[in-house]
Amino acid sequence: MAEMWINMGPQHPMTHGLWNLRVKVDGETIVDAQPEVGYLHRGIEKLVEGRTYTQVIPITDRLCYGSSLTWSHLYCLTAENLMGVEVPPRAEYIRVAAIEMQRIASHLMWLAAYSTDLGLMLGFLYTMRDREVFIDILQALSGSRLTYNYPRIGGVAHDVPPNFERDTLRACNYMEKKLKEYEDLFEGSKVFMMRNVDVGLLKKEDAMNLGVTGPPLRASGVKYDLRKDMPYSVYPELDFEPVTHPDGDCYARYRVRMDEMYESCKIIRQAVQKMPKGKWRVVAPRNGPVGTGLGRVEDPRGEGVMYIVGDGTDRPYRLKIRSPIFVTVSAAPKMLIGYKMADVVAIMGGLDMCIGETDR
Amino acid sequence: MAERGKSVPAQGMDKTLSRVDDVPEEKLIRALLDNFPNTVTDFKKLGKGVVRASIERRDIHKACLFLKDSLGFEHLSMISAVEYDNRFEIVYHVASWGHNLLLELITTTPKDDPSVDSVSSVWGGADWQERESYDLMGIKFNNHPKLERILLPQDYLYHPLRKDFKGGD
Amino acid sequence: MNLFDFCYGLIHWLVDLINNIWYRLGDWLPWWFGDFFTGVGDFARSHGHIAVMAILLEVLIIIIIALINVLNFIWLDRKFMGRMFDFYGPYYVGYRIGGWLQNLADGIKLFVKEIITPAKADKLGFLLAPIIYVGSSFLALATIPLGRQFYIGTNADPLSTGVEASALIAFAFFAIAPFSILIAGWSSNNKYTLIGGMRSAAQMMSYEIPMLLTVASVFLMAGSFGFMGIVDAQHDIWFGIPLFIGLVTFIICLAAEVEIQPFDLPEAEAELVEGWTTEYCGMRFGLFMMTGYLRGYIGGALATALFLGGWHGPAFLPDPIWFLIKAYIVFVLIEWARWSLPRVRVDQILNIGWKRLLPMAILNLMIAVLLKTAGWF
Amino acid sequence: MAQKRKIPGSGGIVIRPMIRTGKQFVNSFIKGKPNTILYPYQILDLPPTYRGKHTLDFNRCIGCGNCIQICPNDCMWMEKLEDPELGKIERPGVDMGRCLFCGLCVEVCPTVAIHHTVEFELADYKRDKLRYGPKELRDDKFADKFKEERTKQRLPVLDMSKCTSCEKCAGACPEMVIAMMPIENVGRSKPEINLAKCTSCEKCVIVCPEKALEMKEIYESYFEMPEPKFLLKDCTGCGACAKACPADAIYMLEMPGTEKILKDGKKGKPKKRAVFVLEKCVGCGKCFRACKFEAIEMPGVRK
Repeated sequence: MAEMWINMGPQHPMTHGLWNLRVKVDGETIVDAQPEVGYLHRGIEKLVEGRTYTQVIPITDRLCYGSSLTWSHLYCLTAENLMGVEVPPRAEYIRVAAIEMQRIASHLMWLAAYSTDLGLMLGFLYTMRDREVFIDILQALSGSRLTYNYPRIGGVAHDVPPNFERDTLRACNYMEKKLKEYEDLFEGSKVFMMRNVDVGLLKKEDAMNLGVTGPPLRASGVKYDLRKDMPYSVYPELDFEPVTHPDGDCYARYRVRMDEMYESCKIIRQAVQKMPKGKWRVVAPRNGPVGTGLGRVEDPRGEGVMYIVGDGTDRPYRLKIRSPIFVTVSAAPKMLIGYKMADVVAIMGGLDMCIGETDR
Repeated sequence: MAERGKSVPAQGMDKTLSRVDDVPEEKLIRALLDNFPNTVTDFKKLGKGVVRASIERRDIHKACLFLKDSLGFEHLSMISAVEYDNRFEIVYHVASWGHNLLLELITTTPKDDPSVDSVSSVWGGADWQERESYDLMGIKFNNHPKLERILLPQDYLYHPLRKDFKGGD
Repeated sequence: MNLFDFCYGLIHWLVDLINNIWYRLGDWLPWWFGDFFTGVGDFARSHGHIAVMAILLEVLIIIIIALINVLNFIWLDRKFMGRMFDFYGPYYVGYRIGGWLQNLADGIKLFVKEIITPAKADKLGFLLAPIIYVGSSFLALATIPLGRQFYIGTNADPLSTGVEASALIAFAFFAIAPFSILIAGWSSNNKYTLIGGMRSAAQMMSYEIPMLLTVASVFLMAGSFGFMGIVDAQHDIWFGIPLFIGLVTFIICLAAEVEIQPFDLPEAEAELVEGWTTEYCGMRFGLFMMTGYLRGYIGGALATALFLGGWHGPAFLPDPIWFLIKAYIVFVLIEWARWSLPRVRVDQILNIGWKRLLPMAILNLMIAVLLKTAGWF
Repeated sequence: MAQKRKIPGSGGIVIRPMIRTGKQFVNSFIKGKPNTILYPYQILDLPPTYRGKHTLDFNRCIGCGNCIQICPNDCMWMEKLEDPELGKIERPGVDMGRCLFCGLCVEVCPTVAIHHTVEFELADYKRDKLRYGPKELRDDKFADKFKEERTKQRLPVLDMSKCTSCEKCAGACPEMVIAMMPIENVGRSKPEINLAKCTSCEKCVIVCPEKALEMKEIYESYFEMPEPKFLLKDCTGCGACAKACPADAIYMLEMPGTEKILKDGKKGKPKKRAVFVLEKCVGCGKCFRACKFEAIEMPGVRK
C-alpha cells in the first residue's frame, strides 16, 4: 500500500476530546505524525482578564474535565502567591486530601479511557464505577460532581462534611483493594501486556528535552515530582514516594499511574488523620497588588504552572496557564513513529490527553 | 520496532549536580552575572529555589544555551508573553531538576518590534509554546522551525491576548 | 419422520385442502374452463411440486429458527455482558422477559433509518457487499443439520444423510465473507474502511488454514465430509475429547473468523472508528450486525457438530434442543472471553495465527492420524 | 523504586481475566444486583451541600445585589416586586440556562438568604422557562431547614437616627472597641465599633439611653467588599444614597450652620449630608450607583 495521510480526529474515538492527529501510514506502520490542537480553544486566558479574582475560580475549573479541582487549586495558589495570603493549615490539609482524591479520580478516568482504547470495555465500566466513590466524597465536600469550585483564595469554600474522615478512609481501603483487582485484570492478561510492553518508547533524553512532565516523564525514568522536589502546600509534612519506572513504554506509564494511585491513597490517609482543627478560610484581599505571582503544581497529567500579573485592580492583568498536555503532545511524533496504527491509541491514550487544558 | 529502553538509574542529573552545591540561588545569580555581565540587568531571589533575572533580548539564546549546558537547567517549564503599556515581556520559566531551582528569566521587547530569538533549538519543548505566544500575543521568534498559528485558524487576523484586541468577528 | 417428510405431509395436506374447493369450483364451471382448473389442481398435487414447496418450507423453518436464535444471541450477549460489567443490560423494553424486546426495538430503529450511500463510494460494491455477506452466511447455515431428522433434505428416508460433503460446503460458504468485507472496505472510499477491509482479508485468510486443518482431522476421524456422518461417528465419544487441541484451535479460529473481541481488528472501534462498517448506516449496518451474530450462531453450530457430538445427548430432550444448547454454550464461552480481553494488534494476530495456531492444528492432525491408524476410531 | 515486570503465565492468555469477570458475573447476577442506579425510578442520594436550583428567602434578602455582582456569568438580575407583606422590594432572579452553579452567590450573600437546593432536574422546552424569577425561587422556610455553615455573631449595630452622641457606649465598652469619631460639619460624633474585636458583651446596648444600639446577628463574610468613600464637597444632600442603601447604613444628618436664610428672615431647613455607618455596609455599591453627583467613590465597582 502506498503511504497515505490519515486524519485521526477531530471526531475520533481515540482523541478523547477534540483534536486531530494526522498520521502518515505505510500500510499499517506509522512513518510520520503531526498533532494539531486548537479545536477547543475558548480563550480562557482572555476571559480571565475581565473577571475579578474570585470569579476566575469557576472558570479555571473548566480547564480540565478530568481534574478540575487541581486547576482551581493551582489558580488559588497563584493568586495567593501574588497577594501574599497565608492559608490556614486546616485548609491546606483539606486541599491536599481533595487534590489527591481528584488525582485518583483522574487516573481512574484515564484507566477507563485507556482500557476502552485497547478494546477492553470492561475496564471502562469497572474504573468508572470505582471512581464514583471518590466523586461522591468530593461531591459531599464541595457540592458538585465535576466542576467543584472548591478552593478559594485564602482557603477552601466549606469545611469538611460530617463523617468525612470515615468515608475517606473507607474509600482508600476500598480503592487499594480494587487496584489489586485491576492489576489482576490488566497485568494478568497476556493480551494487555502484548499491547503495552515496548510500545511508544520515549527515551529519557527526549522526554527531558521535549518538556514532557508528569507520569510520562517519570515513566521514562526521571525522578521528578513537584510534590517532592519543589513542595507546595503541606506536602513536605506527608510521607510518600514519587513513582518512577525505567522503561519509558506504555506499560511503564500504566504502572506509574497505578502506583501513583497507591501513593495518593497513602497521602489521603495521612492528610485526613493529620488534619488540624481551626479555620478553613481567611478573607482574601479584593484587589491584587502590582506584581507577579507564580504557582507550580504536580497535576495528574504533569506540571501545571500559572503565572499571574496583577495591576492593582480587582482583576488579573494577565494569567498565563501552562498546560502539561499541550507540551507533552508535541512529543507525540517521537513516540509514534515506527509503530503500528493500532498502537496510536495505546500511545496517545497513555499520555492521558485532556483537550480542555490543552487548548484553554 | 524500537528496542526496549535500558533501565537507567532514576537520578539522572549526576554530572551537573556537583557544579552548584550550597545556596544554589546565589550561585546561579553569580554564574549569570559572570557570563553575561552586560546584559543581565536585574536579579532577585523570590523565594526558596526561585530566582528572577532580567536579560536583554540579544543574549537570550546564548543565555539559554548556557543555562542548559553548563548549569543543568534541563527543563523549560513555560514561556509566557505579557503585554505592558510600553513593552512586551517574555518570561521563561526554566527549571533545574537536579538543584530544585526555578529561574524566571525575563526579556523585554519594544512594542513596535516584538521579536526574540527562538530557544526551540535548546529545548524541544519550547517549540509549541513559542508558537502559542506567536499565535495569541504576536511575538515573533527568530529561527523558529515552523512559526505558525497553533490554537487559532491559520487565516485569523488578530492576536487576541493583546490589550487592544476588542473581539474579532 | 424427518423434516422433509413433515413438510411434505404438511404441504400435501394444505394442497388437498385447497384442491377440495378448487375442484368443486371446476365442477360448477363450463367443461373447457373446468378442465383447466383440474389441470392446475393435478399439477399442484404432483410429487415434484409438493417436494419443491416442502424444501422451501424447510428453508423457511431453518431461517426462522436461525433468526430467533440470533435475537436470543444478541440478547444473551448484552445481558451477559451487562452482568459481567456490573450493569443491567437491556431492561425496560420487554421488562417481563428480561428486556428481550430491546433487539426488536433496535431492529425497528435501524429499519426506519435513512440509508445513506457516500457520494464518492462505489455504488455497486457498496450495495453488493452486505448482500454477499448475508447471503453467504445463510448458505452456510443451510447445510447444518439441527438433528438427525432435522435438516434440509430431499427425501423422506429416515436413514438419509442429507447433502453429501455438507461440512465442506458449509466451510466454503463460511469463507466467502472476507471477500464481501474487502468489497465493503474498498467501495466505501474511506481510509478507515480500507484498512479495516485489508485487515479483515489478512486475518481471515491466515485463520482459514489452521481452521481447515483441524476440520480435516475431524473429517479423517469420521471418515465423512457430511455433518450426518461426522455426528453419527461421535455416537460413542465426542471428537472434542481426543482432539481437545483441535477443539481449542477451532474455537480460537472461529473467534477470529467471526471477528469478535480479541480478534475484532477489522472493526476496531478505537483506532478505525468502526472499521469496514464505518460508512454503513440504517438497515445495511443492521444486516452486517445481525449477520455477525448469525455467524456466531453458525460458528457455535459448527463447533457443536464437529467436536461436541452434535445432537447426541440424553433422550429426554429432542435432538435440536440438545444441539442448540451446545451451540449456546460455545457461544457464551466465546462471548465470555470476548468481554474479558483487550484487542490484539494486527501483527500480533498474524503471529498468533501462523506461529501458534498452525502448529497446533498440525499437531492435532497428527494426533487424529495416529488415532485413526491405531484403529481406535 | 523500579518495579519488576510481571510476565503473566499461560493462564493469563484467557483464563485469569475470565475468572475475574466470572466473579463479577456471580456477584452482580447471582449474589446481588448490579451497581447501576436505574435513574428515573431510583434517584441518587445527594448530599445537602449539593449545588442545584437556587432558593431565595424573601424575609432575609435585603436586595443588595451582591450576588448579581459576583456572578461570573451575569446570569442574575434584579426584579422590582410588590409584596403584600414586605411592600416594594427588589429581589434577584436566576437564569438557570446560564448559571454555572458555582455557588459564589450563596457565599457572598450577607444575610444568607440565597441557597442551593438539591434539585437538579431543570431541563425545559423553552429557554424562557429557564429564567426563574424571584417569585419562582421563593421559599421562605428553606433557610431554617438548612444547616448554616457560616458562623454568625451577635454584634451591636448602630441606628444613627436615634443616636445622640452621648458617648455612654464608648465608656461602657470593656474592650475599648468603640471609638467616638466626629462627623465633619455636623458637630456630633458617631460611635464606631471595631467589630473584629467585639466580644458581644452587650454592655453598650444596655447602657444606650436612646436604644440606638441593638444586638443583631451578623454573618461572617468571606469576601473583602469594596467600601464607599464619601466626598463631602460634592454631596448635595439629596438623600438618594440613603434611599438606595439596602442595609440602612446611610443616614442623612443635618449640618447646622448651613441653613439658608429665607426671605422673611427665618432660617430654613439646614443642608443634609450622608453619614455612613460602615459596620452595616455590605459593599453592594448601590449608593455609588445612586449618587448622581459623584460624591461617593467605590474603586472596582462598575457603575
